[in-house]
Amino acid sequence: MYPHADDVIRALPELVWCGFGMLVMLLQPFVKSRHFFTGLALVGALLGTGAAFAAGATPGAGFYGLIESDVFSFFFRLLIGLVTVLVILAANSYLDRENLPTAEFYALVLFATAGMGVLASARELLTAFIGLELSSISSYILAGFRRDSMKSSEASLKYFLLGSFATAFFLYGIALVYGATGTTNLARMDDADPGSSLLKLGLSMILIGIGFKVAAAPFQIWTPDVYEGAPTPVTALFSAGPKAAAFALLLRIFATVPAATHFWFWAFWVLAVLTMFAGNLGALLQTNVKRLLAYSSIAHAGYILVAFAAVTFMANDLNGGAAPAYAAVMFYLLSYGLVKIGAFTIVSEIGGTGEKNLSLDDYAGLAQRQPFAAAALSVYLLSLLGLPVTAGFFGKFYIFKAAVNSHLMWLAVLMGINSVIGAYYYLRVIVVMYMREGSAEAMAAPPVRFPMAVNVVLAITVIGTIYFGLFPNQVLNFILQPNLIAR
Amino acid sequence: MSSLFHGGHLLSILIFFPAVGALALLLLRGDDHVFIRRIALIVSTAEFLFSLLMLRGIPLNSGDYRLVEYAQWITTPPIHYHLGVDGISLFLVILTTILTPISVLASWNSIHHRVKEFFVMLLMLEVGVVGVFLSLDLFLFFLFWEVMLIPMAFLIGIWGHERRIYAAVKFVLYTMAGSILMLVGIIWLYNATGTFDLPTIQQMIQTGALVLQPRAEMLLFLAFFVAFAVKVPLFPLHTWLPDAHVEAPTAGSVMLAGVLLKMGTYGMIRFCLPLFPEASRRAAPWVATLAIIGIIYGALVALVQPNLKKLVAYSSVSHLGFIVLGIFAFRNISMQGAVYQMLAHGISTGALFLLVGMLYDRRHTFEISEYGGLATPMPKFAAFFLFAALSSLGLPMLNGFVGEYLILLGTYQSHWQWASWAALGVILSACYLLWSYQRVFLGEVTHEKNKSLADASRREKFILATMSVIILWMGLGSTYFTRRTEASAEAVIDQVEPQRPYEAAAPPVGSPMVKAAGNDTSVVHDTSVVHVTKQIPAAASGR
Amino acid sequence: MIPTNYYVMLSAILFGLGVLAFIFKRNVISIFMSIELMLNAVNLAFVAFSQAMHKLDGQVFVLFVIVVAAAEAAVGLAIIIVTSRNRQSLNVERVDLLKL
Amino acid sequence: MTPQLIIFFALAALAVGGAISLILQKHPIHSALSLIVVMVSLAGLYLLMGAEFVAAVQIIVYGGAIMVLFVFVIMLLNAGIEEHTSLSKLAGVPGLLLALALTGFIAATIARSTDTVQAAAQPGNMASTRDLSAMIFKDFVYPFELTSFLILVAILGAIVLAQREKARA
Amino acid sequence: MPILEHLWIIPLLPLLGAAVNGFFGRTWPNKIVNSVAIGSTGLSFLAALEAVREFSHLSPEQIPWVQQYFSWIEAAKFRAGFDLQIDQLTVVMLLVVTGVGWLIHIYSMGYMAHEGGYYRFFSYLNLFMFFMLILVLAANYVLLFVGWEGVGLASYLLIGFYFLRKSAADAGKKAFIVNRIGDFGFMLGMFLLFRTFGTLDFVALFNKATPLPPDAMGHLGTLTVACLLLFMGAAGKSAQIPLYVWLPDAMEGPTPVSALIHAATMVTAGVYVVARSHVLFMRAPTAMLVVAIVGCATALFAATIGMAQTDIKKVLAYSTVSQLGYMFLACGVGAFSAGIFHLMTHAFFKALLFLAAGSVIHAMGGEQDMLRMGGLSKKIKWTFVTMLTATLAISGIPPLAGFFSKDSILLNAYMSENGGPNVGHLLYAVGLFTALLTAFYMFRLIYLTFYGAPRYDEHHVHVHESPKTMLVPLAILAVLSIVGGWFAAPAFWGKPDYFAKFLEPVFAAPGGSEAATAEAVAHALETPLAIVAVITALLGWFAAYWLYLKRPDKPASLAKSLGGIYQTVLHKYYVDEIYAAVVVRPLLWLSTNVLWKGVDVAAIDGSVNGIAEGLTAIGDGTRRTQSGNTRSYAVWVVVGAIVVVALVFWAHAQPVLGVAR
Repeated sequence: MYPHADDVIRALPELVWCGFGMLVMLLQPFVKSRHFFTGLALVGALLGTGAAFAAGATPGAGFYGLIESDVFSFFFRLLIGLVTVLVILAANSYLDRENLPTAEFYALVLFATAGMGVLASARELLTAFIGLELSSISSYILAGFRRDSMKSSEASLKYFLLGSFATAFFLYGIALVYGATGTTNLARMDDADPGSSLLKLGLSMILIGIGFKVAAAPFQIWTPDVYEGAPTPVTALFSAGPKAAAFALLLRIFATVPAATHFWFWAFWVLAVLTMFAGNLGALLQTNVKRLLAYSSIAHAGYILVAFAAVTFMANDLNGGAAPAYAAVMFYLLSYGLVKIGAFTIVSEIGGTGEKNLSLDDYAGLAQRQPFAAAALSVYLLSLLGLPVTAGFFGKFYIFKAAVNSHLMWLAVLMGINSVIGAYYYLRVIVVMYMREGSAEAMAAPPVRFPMAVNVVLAITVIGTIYFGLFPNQVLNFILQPNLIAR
Repeated sequence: MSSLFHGGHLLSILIFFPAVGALALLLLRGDDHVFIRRIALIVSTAEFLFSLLMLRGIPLNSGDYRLVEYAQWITTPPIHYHLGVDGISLFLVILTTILTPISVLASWNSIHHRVKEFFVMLLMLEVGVVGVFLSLDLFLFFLFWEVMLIPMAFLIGIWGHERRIYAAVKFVLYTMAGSILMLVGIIWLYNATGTFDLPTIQQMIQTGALVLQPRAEMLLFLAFFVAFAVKVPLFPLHTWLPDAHVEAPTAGSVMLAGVLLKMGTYGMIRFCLPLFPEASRRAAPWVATLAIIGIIYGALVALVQPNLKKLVAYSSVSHLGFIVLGIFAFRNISMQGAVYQMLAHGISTGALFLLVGMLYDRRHTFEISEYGGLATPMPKFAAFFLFAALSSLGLPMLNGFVGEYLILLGTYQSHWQWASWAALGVILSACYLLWSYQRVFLGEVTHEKNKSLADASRREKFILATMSVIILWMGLGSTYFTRRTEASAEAVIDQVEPQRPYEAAAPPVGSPMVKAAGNDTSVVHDTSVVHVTKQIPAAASGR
Repeated sequence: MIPTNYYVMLSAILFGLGVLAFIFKRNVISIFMSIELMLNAVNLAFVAFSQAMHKLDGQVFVLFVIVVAAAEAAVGLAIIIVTSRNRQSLNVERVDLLKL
Repeated sequence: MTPQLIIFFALAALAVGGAISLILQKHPIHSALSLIVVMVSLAGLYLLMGAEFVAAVQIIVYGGAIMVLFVFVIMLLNAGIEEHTSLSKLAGVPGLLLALALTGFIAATIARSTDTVQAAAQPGNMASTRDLSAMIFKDFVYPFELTSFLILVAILGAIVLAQREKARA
Repeated sequence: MPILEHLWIIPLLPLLGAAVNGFFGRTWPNKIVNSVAIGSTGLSFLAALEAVREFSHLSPEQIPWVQQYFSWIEAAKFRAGFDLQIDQLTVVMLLVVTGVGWLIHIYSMGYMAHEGGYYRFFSYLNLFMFFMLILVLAANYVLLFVGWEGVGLASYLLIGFYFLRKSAADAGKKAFIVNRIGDFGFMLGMFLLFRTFGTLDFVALFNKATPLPPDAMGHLGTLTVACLLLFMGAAGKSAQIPLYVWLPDAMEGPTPVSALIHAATMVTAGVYVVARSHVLFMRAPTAMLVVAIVGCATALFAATIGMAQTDIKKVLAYSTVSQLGYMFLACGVGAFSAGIFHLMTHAFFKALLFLAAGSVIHAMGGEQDMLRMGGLSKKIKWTFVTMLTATLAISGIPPLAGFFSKDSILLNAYMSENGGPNVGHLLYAVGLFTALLTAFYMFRLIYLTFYGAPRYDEHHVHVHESPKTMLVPLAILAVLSIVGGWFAAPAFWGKPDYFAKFLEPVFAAPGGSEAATAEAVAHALETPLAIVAVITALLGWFAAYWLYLKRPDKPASLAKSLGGIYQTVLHKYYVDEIYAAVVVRPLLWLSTNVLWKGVDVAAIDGSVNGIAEGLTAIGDGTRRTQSGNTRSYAVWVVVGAIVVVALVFWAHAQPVLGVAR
């Protein structure tokens, strides 16, 4: 009987997410209650995340080696599931406020999640491509979800056009790799000739496609616009989910295709530097908090790329020298995901109906109006800045460590410089919140009451950020298992 | 209770007790200011008393780390919660814990808005600073080093004066720029050694288990050194300091000058010298040059400041230059002097900032030209000010003298040129302090507003008297301190430049002066002499 | 006998023309068409490789790509409709509210 | 020159010409027609290679369904002649040069590549539809199922985005 | 031997007095303040006397008598103890300080009776006594330095006593800073000594130095450098060229302060230090020569300025500078005991001069300008008599104290062969000429003040004699000014100079036979030189008499005929102005415009801000790539594609490893 039960279990999280996506859609005409769908989607997301445990308990390749259920995919499924859960919680009040259809929204979120899950578990390029498209197409729609908003539809259009453009590159890369190796299955490429120029070209094209997804400069160009235009909870999803999934695919390619790492070092080196600077310098002058966080996302992608440079550098180290770099990427994605979702959630709530209050001025005196929100946002910003007692600190620390480990001193130093530049604009937000007085009417206005779900999101992210900032151990040890990625 | 303090957790308590206090404050209602102040005072005073308990744990002439706490914190990479105190950190911690209640008292009436947050920040700052001084794990050290930034930035940024935000941001960016490099250095060191544990690395370097290439060692040294130099601040990295000081509230300035700057010099002593002895030696002439420039430069700029607080701030640049010089002269005497001067500067400059803050409370300006003739309306205050100024300019029998003297004396032993240039600072410090004292306190009262200024209040008198007593005590009873710091300081020097019994190092008397100076360094490097090397206790001693 | 290279070269040229079209078209629909052109180029490469290596999976990929292209087309055109509704313009250069 | 080669060059020329026409045409409908030309000529090439099924799908789905959709939308939106703006400085000569450079590089790399690609394409009958279906439903059943979700998403998206709101303010 | 074992009592008493008055005196009536201040110094004086009595019973081996009380500074091999020491030199200084100090305290009681801040004054004065006693009792250089700086502080406080006057505050500050410049040298001297000998305790250090051979003449050996550095400190404290400028300004302080600190005790500390370090100086002939020349030059230089001053205290101030120059001259030619001798006699008569001048000022209601005095001899007889005594003493008229001490110095200078025979003669000649000037300006002072017609408004100024509390100290000091020199009188009869003999254990000359012949020569020269000196002094006296009593119109015309020279002297050779123009103002300008506004603000902050602005500008540029135009974005993607492809194809070399592991 094909497919086997094991195959299904190994793909269970994605299937659950898709299933619940369908369920939501199916029930949409029949149930009027908006919150029902929130609950349903939440259940779906949680079940899917739970299914990751089942999948994790059944390690091995599935569907003739198209996907792989290993520790690596388990980690990313959990991460993606967590992101989705948080986004669903955070989006609820936003959808109410903006009077947007809930069922469709959640269905799309769940489908996107499934797509990311596929990316994280795929071991075959075409499957990965389908996963990528699943999450991308959902993302295009989600970005334009506020369809009567000029900005939202523009974001959607730009994302769609450029995303498809990049997807074409990605696909062309797959074709070339296929031409060079005769297969699209990563596991069968281990004997690929690293000198093949077709392979080089194909891998480059794939990198372009993934680089676009993770917003590596100069492919970062879409990010600020799309992040700004998309509905804020969707932005939160974008910044945490697809990025993690795309990085996951990249990591898996490195782990399984030795030939892939040969040529990529300098590409990552340069991309990392460009990305860090593009993000941080671009953010310097931003006065729109949402856009500022978008640029910050770019910068952080740059930091992660530093770890990738370390990965590619150390990949030839037979003693598993690249393991800390993998760990750095993964831990960073976790810490960064938590923070970004929390931060965008606050931006979403402060933004109010129609996302009016996005300017830095709207945050003036926030500490006095809404001390808890300000404190939470400060925690996120400090984590992004990389100060101790936050997860971001360890994230950055591990990346530094990975870089230094690979003797990439210049990269580490450049990253250090970027951290300092970054510190400037993160601090600026904190400064505005704590040290500047708000306008009279803003101070007089009653404080925005955060709904319960939002508070839960904030609590989870803040506690998570600080917890991982104090005890990164478990996560790290988990990542550093020797059988992290099946080969 | 007592077993708690005996049982080896004293240092943890010292670090986290203020945090608990801060947390308690957070839970309080924010509008009862008196109550909040009292709680803050009680917490910080209790912390001070706790810190005194350390004295029992430190025997004289012991260079070991004592009261060690050691626990695994993070397994990959192996990061330990490793605390310990030795002679050098002992008094720095006590300095911190005594300046905190004094800062609380000093802020009693001058902080009116967001009182609760203010004291929370002050206590959190204490957590960071005490942590820095007590950490024996490089990572832990870095963690506290960074943690301390935020409360300080808030103190400046929220409760500061007109350009507070600029100053706060500048402060953080400068420090971060330095410390990021240090992080890279720490990691590099970890890569080379496989551990973050300071005593272990020290031992590896001492035993030759770890040999760094000269270039690598120099880069590592610089990575650490720059971070510390920013903090100190060493010329030309000092420009954040005047801004930060001028804009900070009194308590912030006191803590900043009193202990935060010492973190830089402490770091040099604790890390730069023992970990990178060869690089330290090679860098010493450059560092010393910068230190000397700082001494003279800081003093000259202080001389012409129209702003009283900025003047004191620049005087810190000058004074800290002495400390750095003392450290990098690699003589036991100068090192002792540097350690001592760290404490002395904390007290005397702290006192000056307190005084300036009190003036500000009355007139809301730091401009010297706004004052003049204050000795008439406020004689006691003037007396306190003079006393603090005298201590700062190094009058013998007050605290400033001992450190400065030892630094110069020690430095002179190996580098008479350095000491000679640096000693110019002694002249200049008299110039700027006495001149500013004259312009503020002497002469006729020129401004109408100043005629009716109140003399020091009881609270202020209490604060100032406390500081004065410490100043005097430190000036007279310096041996109480130096006997406890001696072994640790010598242990540091032994790793850089082991020193023989004094007499042998003396140049032949009657030899030409210049030649004698030239000889001296070669004498020091004379390898035929058996070094009396002190063993640095392994980390294991505490485990 | 036509060397596979010929096909792949042709696909490369078509792909490049697609890129050019993407850059030089102003009408969003035309831009979208240039993406389709690029996907077609990919398909050509897939089929060529598939034939060259006597492997079928290349052709399977083509089918998948076509499906994906169809889905993209549906969504993309919907997005284009929304945009043109909001802006009354199909010129991509006029869609620049989000910038800097 | 074999006849096959002649056919190849003819179809290739047609395809490239269609692509260039796509770029040069001012009206989207003309561009769409040019694209159809490309697709049809590609279908011819598939046939030339012996991939009949793919060729059929190409004509039916691509040339038929998708392009019809395009034309439909062009009509729906009443798209006229392309407005010729040049707001983007980058997308002028630099864009042209860069794109040509990229294309040239890719083409050159392929031309110089010495591996499998050099092997002659075998027009053969190995591509039986049965084998194809076996592959789709066995080896690639997972992505195949996923494409169904993809289409679902597409439908959902079309509904969400293009649907006129009931009560639009 | 109770006091000898508790030497600390001697300085501590005044400190207690200072503390009690300082903390509590503000609200107390003057009487209590008096009793505390005078009581404490009086007791200290008594204790000193008792200590001297006990000291006289010590056997020579027990001298110097060192008491270690506690370790003050310890670091590695360095130890500075709170150790007090007493030997013959200390005895002299101790008695002078406590004795004269006490008298001046008593005098101040009357002089300051109507001043505000009475408690403050006495507190400072006691504080001064404390530090001065520390200075003379110290058994090592570091503790000596405590006293050294401490008296500087007290001096600062007392000069600035009338702090409402800007000039007073300025003068105090100037005194402190100029002293600090000297201290700079002093500290470096100490450092060098420590480096050389490993200790700064007098006994140990001198023991180690004794066997060393002297540095060659003109050679900057360690000892010479150390001595020169020490002398730099001494020059600051004792107002020698070029650091003398503070002393005349210090006259801003109340007159008793001038008497005590700026005439009798503190300013002689430099001489004391040189004498104390004689072991070193004896081995540094170059340094000795420098000391002698500087002393001599200062003596002459200050005397010339003194001739033109009209402020009674200023005259005395320059006179003090001049006399201090004499003392250094003595030390410089190796006649340490002569220097100390002059120090002692000078303490008597110069204190007396100042106190008397104070009495005059008191009588004149605060007037200090001699040109507005005249004819006071009748009205304030006691003051006149005592002041005349002191003038005779300072002018070197036998048999008053000054005659003996000055004669001794001149004799030794004449005999000095350090640096060549003619040097000694030159020094002698200059010294002699200075003696002439001394007599001249002192009698000028007498004639202007006490003789001639009154030049003040007699209706407004009610000249009155000072109270007993002021006159008694005057009288005592007058007696001392007369008899104070008689210790040395026996030298004229070929007998041992008692004073020199008393100090001999301290200054024991190296080498026996040589010293004997020198003594013989000295005795032969004694009387002729003395006669020359007396004649010179009389000449000076006569010149003053002629110019200021007989022909009072002459000085003005003389001044006119001298023109520029007179103006220069009147303006003290413009030294203050030169210092201001050459050092102070350039320094301030440099600090303000170059260092602060140039380096700090413009260069460092400017470059930091420049980096920030540059980054912002780049940031703005980065931002502008985000044009919002999708077509441009597509080009960026293409750019990225090219970058990636290019890097993958052409830059896949592994990077050079940063470091070996």
